[in-house]
Amino acid sequence: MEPLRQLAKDKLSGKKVYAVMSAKGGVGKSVISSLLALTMGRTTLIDLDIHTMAISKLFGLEGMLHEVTKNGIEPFEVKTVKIVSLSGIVKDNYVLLPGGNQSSIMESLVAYSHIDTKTVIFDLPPGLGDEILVLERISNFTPIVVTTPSKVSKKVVDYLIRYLRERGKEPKVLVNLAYIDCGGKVVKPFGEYDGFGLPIDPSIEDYIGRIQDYEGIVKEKLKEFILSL
Amino acid sequence: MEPLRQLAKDKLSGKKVYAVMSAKGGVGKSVISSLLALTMGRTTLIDLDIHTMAISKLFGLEGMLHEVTKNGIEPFEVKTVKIVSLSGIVKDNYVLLPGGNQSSIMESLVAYSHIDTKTVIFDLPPGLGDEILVLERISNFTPIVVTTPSKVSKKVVDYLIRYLRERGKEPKVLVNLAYIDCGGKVVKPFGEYDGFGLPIDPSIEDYIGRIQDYEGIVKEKLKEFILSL
Amino acid sequence: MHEWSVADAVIRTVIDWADGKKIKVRKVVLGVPSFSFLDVEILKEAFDTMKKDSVLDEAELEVKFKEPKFKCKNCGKEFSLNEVKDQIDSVRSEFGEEYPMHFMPALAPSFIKCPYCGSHDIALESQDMTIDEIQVEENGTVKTVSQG
Amino acid sequence: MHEWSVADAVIRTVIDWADGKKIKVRKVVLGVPSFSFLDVEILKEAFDTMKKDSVLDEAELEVKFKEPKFKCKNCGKEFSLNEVKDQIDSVRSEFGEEYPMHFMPALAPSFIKCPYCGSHDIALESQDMTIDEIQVEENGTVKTVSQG
Ligand SMILES: Nc1ncnc2c1ncn2[C@@H]1O[C@H](COP(=O)(O)OP(=O)(O)O)[C@@H](O)[C@H]1O
Ligand SMILES: Nc1ncnc2c1ncn2[C@@H]1O[C@H](COP(=O)(O)OP(=O)(O)O)[C@@H](O)[C@H]1O
Ligand SMILES: [Mg+2]
Ligand SMILES: [Mg+2]
Ligand SMILES: [Mg+2]
Ligand SMILES: [Mg+2]
Ligand code: NI
Ligand code: NI
Ligand SMILES: [Zn+2]
Ligand SMILES: [Zn+2]
Repeated sequence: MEPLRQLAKDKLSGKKVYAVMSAKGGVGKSVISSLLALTMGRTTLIDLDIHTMAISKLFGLEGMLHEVTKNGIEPFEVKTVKIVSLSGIVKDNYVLLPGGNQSSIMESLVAYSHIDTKTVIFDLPPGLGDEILVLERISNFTPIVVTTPSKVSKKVVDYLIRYLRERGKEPKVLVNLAYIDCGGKVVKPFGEYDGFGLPIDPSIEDYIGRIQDYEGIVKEKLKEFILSL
Repeated sequence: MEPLRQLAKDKLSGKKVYAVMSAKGGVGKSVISSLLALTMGRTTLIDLDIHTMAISKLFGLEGMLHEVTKNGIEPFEVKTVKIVSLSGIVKDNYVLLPGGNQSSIMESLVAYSHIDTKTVIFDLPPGLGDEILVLERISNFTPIVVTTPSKVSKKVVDYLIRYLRERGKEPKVLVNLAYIDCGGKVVKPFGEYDGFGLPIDPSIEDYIGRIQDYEGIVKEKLKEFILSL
Repeated sequence: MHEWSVADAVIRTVIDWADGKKIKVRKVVLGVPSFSFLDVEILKEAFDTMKKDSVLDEAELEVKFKEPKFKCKNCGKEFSLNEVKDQIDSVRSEFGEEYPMHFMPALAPSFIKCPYCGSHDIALESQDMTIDEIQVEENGTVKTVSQG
Repeated sequence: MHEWSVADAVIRTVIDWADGKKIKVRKVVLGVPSFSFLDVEILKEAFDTMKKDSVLDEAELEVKFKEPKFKCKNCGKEFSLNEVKDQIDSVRSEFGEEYPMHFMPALAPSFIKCPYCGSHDIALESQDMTIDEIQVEENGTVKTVSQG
């Protein structure tokens, strides 16, 4: 019997759970899950990318430790978003681990978190590993798959989409870095694409560490996307 | 006793081993390790990113299976580069695995490969996991760490650099997507950076599937970089 | 402090396992890795507070600390907690009560190096928290169920 | 065909273990997962060809097939090879002799689903190839060394 599994399951039961995922790295999963959480509001955002912990870097929460109460790990609160990240446990230490240790860390992170919102968003690492298997064990999540129009990215993400379909899930696909507005002209630097596109906004770089203040075009587009969920 | 570990060690002993790595995904590890192998020539390129298997996608080797002889898994040969990828074992199936299974697959891939070049380049997945631990067990590799000038990327890669230094290794750092040539003017879309920069070359997208034919500016720059190794 | 979550987890798991059957749980034996330094007092207080009005109403919580066995996959040597005590102490003094391995014993390889070769490539036996035994009373007879 | 690499691995490992000592290895017992379908004939032929002029000169190779135990981490059920035989057969008919789990038994969760719930979240006991026993002769006495 694995008591943490049971607790993790119970913490997510009755919630609307989204998993922002992509077998490919660097396609914008962390930026998108952050902006989705900020746009939806009243959401718990859980960073499952335990090696990179990008969420705390995007929100400027590095070096801060989670408080712990009888309710468990208390999320960081930014606007109406509640954020849980392993960075709030290990501070600025690197997390280097044998693969076999990852799943128990992910499961504990969910089990011990104080989750009191109706919506939960998970930011996943790249690859096809424990993060997906753990989430399948503990929740009935809706997959939001992020890709770019780049050929490598599309091919890699295709594995994930095939897997999800075999498991009976139909993913919502977001094509990030799809186009850029060059003085009124739309340019597609990575080629054509199908599906819901998100633009390249170079100004995002200025909001790393305070993504909560970003109100640009990518967030606007995500508002549209949310209506389709 | 783990016979595959011993064989993997012996296969790399006496070779010059480079590991192209970055805790961050999507920074260009696979493109760079491919171009490094092509530029150096007479090199064995081993794809350790067992979930995405980008190397076979870059070289157009998808769906092809490795031949197996008394010498083990025979690499694909492209120009003077010998390529080993899990895609040559699993064809176009997805590789979805619990984390605990990854290290034995990586170790087998090296142990069973027929390696007859003096130089071996490993393309690593993102994260800080088994790929690094396995490589440390079986070789004395030179780390080539890839980042971009983006703040998130730099912060994440900093974990890896700290870890490598603690282990007594001084990484060579490549800053990819560092600048773009806009009709003679150098633009730095992701901000300033220190170290050896590689430009954004949008034409790379046209060479996905035939990266061996690419002769553009990124490859030129890598020739310069190799002299510093 | 997350001992309350641990107690919560144990109670939920046993209730789920009992599955509505008419049994009384007498005792639950919880195995925890010693180097998580869970506070048994708080754990029992939390357990006794939260068990009310369930099959666990009269149950006692017994906590067994499991000693970890470490094995370095780089040099092959095995070592005990004692040999890395100084390393653990220094993590605890950096973080205080809520130190990383307190929540997640599986984080050990990030914070601990092999005392022989310095590698972080460390395998850990019995790092997970487990319910090892449940003592139940059903129709007047008491029996002990061992868990895998 | 990669049986030659397997034999190579065994020989190198035993030679490394013997470490130049004046011993004769009589027998090596190799444990391999049954569902890797290694060819024992080829393995022995390769072993006998490559062992020459080493401490293994007169050694015999014994191959023991280990039956895997599967456990689904999603639904908790355990199952045997027999229950996923049809799935393995279909992978073998897709790939032929050099099928993925032939090289890498650890790939099993990618190709096999739990027969009860359909999940790929499968834990596998004894999936690795191991040297389980070495019989050596030293100064005329024969002894058996068990490996962990
Ligand atoms: N739409 C966008 N426009 C501009 N930059 C973006 C956009 N989406 C992501 N980025 C940048 O791309 C990099 C990778 O994004 P990130 O969210 O960390 O990807 P992932 O989580 O998939 O690894 C970051 O530097 C981020 O700031
Ligand atoms: N210097 C570059 N200029 C333009 N595109 C690049 C460059 N380097 C990488 N890319 C593109 O960026 C994407 C990610 O590169 P990839 O090598 O797959 O990264 P990683 O292996 O780190 O995940 C690919 O679509 C690739 O074609
Ligand atoms: Mg991310
Ligand atoms: Mg992973
Ligand atoms: Mg790559
Ligand atoms: Mg990994
Ligand atoms: Ni606590
Ligand atoms: Ni074979
Ligand atoms: Zn060691
Ligand atoms: Zn199952």
